[in-house]
Amino acid sequence: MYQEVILDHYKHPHGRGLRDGDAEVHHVNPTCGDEITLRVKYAGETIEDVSYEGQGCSISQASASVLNDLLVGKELTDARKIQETFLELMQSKGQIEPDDSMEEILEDAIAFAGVSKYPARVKCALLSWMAWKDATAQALSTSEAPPRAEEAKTA
Amino acid sequence: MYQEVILDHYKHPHGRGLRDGDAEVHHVNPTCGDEITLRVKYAGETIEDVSYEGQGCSISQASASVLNDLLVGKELTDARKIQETFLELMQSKGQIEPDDSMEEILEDAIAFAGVSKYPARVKCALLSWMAWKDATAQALSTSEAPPRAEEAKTA
Amino acid sequence: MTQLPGLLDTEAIRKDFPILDRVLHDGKKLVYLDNAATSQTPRQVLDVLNEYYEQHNANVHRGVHVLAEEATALYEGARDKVAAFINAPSRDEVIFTKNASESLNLVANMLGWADEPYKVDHETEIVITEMEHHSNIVPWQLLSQRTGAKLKWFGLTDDGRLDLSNINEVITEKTKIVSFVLVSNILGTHNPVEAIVRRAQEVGALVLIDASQAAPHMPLDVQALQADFVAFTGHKMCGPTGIGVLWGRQELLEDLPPFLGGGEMIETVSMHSSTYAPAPHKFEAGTPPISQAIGLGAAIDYLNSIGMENILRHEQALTEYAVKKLQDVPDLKIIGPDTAEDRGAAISFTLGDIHPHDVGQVLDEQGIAVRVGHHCARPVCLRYGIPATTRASFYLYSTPGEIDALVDGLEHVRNFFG
Amino acid sequence: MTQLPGLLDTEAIRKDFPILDRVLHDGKKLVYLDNAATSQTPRQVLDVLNEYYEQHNANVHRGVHVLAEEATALYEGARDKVAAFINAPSRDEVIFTKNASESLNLVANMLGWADEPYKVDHETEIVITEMEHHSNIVPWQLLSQRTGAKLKWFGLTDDGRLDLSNINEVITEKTKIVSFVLVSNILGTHNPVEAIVRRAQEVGALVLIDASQAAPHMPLDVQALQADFVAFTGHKMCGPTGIGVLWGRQELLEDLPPFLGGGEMIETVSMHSSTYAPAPHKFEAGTPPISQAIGLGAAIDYLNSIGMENILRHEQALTEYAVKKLQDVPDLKIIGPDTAEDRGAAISFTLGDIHPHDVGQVLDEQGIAVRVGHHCARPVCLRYGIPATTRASFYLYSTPGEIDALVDGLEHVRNFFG
Ligand SMILES: Cc1ncc(COP(=O)(O)O)c(C=O)c1O
Ligand SMILES: Cc1ncc(COP(=O)(O)O)c(C=O)c1O
Repeated sequence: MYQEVILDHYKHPHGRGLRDGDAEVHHVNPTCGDEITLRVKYAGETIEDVSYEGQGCSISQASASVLNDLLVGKELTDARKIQETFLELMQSKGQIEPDDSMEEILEDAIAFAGVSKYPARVKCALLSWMAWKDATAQALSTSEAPPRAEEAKTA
Repeated sequence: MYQEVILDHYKHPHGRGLRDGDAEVHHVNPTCGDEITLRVKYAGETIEDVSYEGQGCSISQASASVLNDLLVGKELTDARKIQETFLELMQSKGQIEPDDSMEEILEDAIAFAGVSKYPARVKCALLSWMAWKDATAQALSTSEAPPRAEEAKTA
Repeated sequence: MTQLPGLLDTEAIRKDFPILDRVLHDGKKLVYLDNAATSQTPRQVLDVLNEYYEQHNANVHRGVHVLAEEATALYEGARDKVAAFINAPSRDEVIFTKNASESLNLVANMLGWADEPYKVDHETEIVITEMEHHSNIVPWQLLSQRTGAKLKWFGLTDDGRLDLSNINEVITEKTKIVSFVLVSNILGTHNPVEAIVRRAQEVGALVLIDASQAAPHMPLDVQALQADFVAFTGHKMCGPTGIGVLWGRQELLEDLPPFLGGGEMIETVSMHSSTYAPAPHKFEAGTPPISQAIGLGAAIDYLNSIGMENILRHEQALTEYAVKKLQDVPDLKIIGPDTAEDRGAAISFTLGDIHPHDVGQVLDEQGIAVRVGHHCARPVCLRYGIPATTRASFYLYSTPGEIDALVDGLEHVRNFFG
Repeated sequence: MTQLPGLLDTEAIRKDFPILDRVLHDGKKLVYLDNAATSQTPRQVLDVLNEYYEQHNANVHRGVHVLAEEATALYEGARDKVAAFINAPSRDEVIFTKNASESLNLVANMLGWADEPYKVDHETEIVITEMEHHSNIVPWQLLSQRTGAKLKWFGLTDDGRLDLSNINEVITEKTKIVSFVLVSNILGTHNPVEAIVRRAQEVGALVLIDASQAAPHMPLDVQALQADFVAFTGHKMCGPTGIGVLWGRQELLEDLPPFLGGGEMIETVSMHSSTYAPAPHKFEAGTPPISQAIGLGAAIDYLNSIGMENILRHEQALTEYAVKKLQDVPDLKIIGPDTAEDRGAAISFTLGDIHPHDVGQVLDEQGIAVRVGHHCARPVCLRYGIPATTRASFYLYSTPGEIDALVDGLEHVRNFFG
């Protein structure tokens, strides 16, 4: 499960540190104590920044780093698609063999496929993604009514 | 365990029915619902009568009949000795092979030796004996201070 | 051999139960008719238990090592099996307890500590029935003593059924919870769920169904029952001892407070305060009965392999046969419904004046195991003015031949005490 | 092979534990160092469980048939074994529960519903410690929330021991109950019972000792401890899951109210009121964990055959060896006493900045099973400002070779994340 990519992100996290944002959330994984504080900054529908601080295992830390890589600069619609695809992969219990289209969407995050076989670690990998989802909901509800995920998809 | 003697006492109980007494008790065996109402009548230290009414299995009914046979007319000291010997036999889990001296004390009650192997039935056999002990304590406490069993034994 | 329509292939089934080969009292073959007290355990379940301890044993949840992950997957897999077995809308609605009694007490305690609208207090009423097992009476007596709530109950008709004639007086606007047995362990009566649930819903009361004598013997569908909680116990359905189940509707399990506190049921703990995990874990404090839950899962696999519909049909055939044969025994009186209609496979009876203890003992000498006493339902004995009953109860491995043996045994009892 | 004085003949002992032969991840032999979470089960215990189900399975008490009598004798025989194992003055003081957590909750609930002088209410105080397992924290938080009683606790010193310097302020005349762990499952600390009991007795408070991590590892004498209640759990001492014990002083068990209501715990039941059986049955509602109690009895036979003194000596030798070897691992910091003195065989540590989850995972890949996390003792992690620890814990079958494997494994972890 410790793919080189994961270890790289763990040792050299991308975009770490808290910067200015529209909303901040704090998420904890009660079973292992992993924690993350995460902020999102939007420019309209575009993700301008995802900044974070946290402590936890290599999987949760690397996952936050990958998230930052993948989502910053994306449109919300695309970001949601990435998040959902990552969730699907992580909940697959090692049953999904990622295909080309999945790899195209998830890029480095595809390295987490192996983690999905370890139920105890899936939550670690998802921690920052859940925090992002939550922070986004907050940021958008304070600005304007956000498009719902379903609508966004068919748009 | 169903010795002929036991069945005889069950079918033709001795001294059954409630008659005049110095004290009355009502005992119940909660596990099976066996019940007995028992009265004792003393003339000084002599047991003048033990009368009873009750419902229950053959073992508990026969045991009350045997008790009546054995105790009526006895001195309290001797009756206590019989009661204690019976208790000892019933608590022996079938380990005691009754000897002559025990047989002399217990007479018909020796037939209950086999019952002692059946933990669920020991309580049935003891029901009337416990009631007698209780009633006696009551009868004596209302008349005069009874000699304690220990003292009685060494007397 | 008597052949009845609907019987299972008991010859094959009995091979799965090593204990049924036991010989007692110098040569008497065991005739086990005490299935309402506990069922026997097939080797398929024992194999799973052994394999668990020999290959996978570990504490569950939060472990990152292989054994812990395997044990967790097996334990949570058992939850999936139970959920499917009772058609639960969600696996998270299945709580493992140690027995049905704990399941019933769990609900009583949840409601005792609940906030409105669930809270049971001195202004509210609790409804049970006169045919409940003590495990569905005493928890409510305790709750009523401790909260001041009024305990009410449905009485019984002379033929062993619930008397629902006064249902609107028994279940009222003050009723917070109605708890009743689906199939009585002493009378065998199968109760009319729908009428009770409908009235309970009318007044907004919760419904708890004690399915301890139902889950082992018939298909159980908690959604069709429309109850809020359903309790049952593993050892009566081919599972090991030490495992029970409480199913509860998700939103109730979310809203209601926890009962036992400890490891596994928390989200986060500090010395000053704690928050709780979502259900089902919220209600499973401490190391759960891991192997027992897995054993129950194996028992469910076993029952499913035979088919709950088939088991029901088998028992109905046996019950019909037994009710008829027993009624031919002189002086025998069935306590409970005396036809096979709307009843389970537990049949209580008295035999003239012969005390049930004596009946049971003399049957035992012939190798026939029945239960005698008040069967943890003493109010039923009081209701019918009897000290106790003898009860024969059947299961998927029971045969008409065993019923014949019982009837012969009862003849012997009559002669013996005649 | 490393030879240490006091070691048991682990080669012989390990043959009793089939699971220890397991091979993981293509050829890695299992090194099981998660014994504080749960112990493995010897075949002697499994044999007894199988024999029970294949020969004697029946519901206990009140049965007159052979199986019921055998099952009852076995179940009550297990109670005798437990009583002897802990030197209880009376077998009737031994209550079977489903796990230590239930035992601890049982005491909290008894006291919540008790009359004076035991009653815990808003004028009284409850004392625990900062190193308790969540199962000895949450029940008291719940009790305190529900009664208004004040919850207080002893803090910890930097070297992982109880800070008793303010004992007279913590335990006061208002204290009704002091509940603490004999041996901590996270720190390994063996606590000074005598000082605490003396002070509790001075103010007339009851004492409950959580012996979950003690009973498996050392001789336990409830009379010498002078406690009022002692709780422990079967699955950590070679027994099956699903069984726990609460020992309590007879007169307390007589005086205190019941907890779970139901079958077996009653004397007589009517719809209007019930009376309760004497202890221990008063506290054992419903069908008890029969086979699990019998399995625990078999586990006690097994432990006795080896000798609790010998097991203690073995573990002390291993602990001393492990503490030394671990301290040689760079960046490794033991959380808890860093000598083998007054400590049990559970050793928690951190390894530089490497998160325990990663430590555990990489050890697992080498077949080494340790536990990582807060070990159901999160306040300890908060106290020492760490998110979690890695914990290795030993038992009678553990060997110095396994400790060497752990140390090598940790080197590998360091290189991997280095
Ligand atoms: C110190 C301590 N107390 C209580 C418990 C709870 O035991 P159980 O999970 O068996 O209820 C444990 C183990 O988990 C423990 O280590
Ligand atoms: C109808 C009914 N309810 C509840 C129970 C209690 O089950 P347990 O003893 O497993 O807790 C039983 C069986 O004893 C029962 O027959």
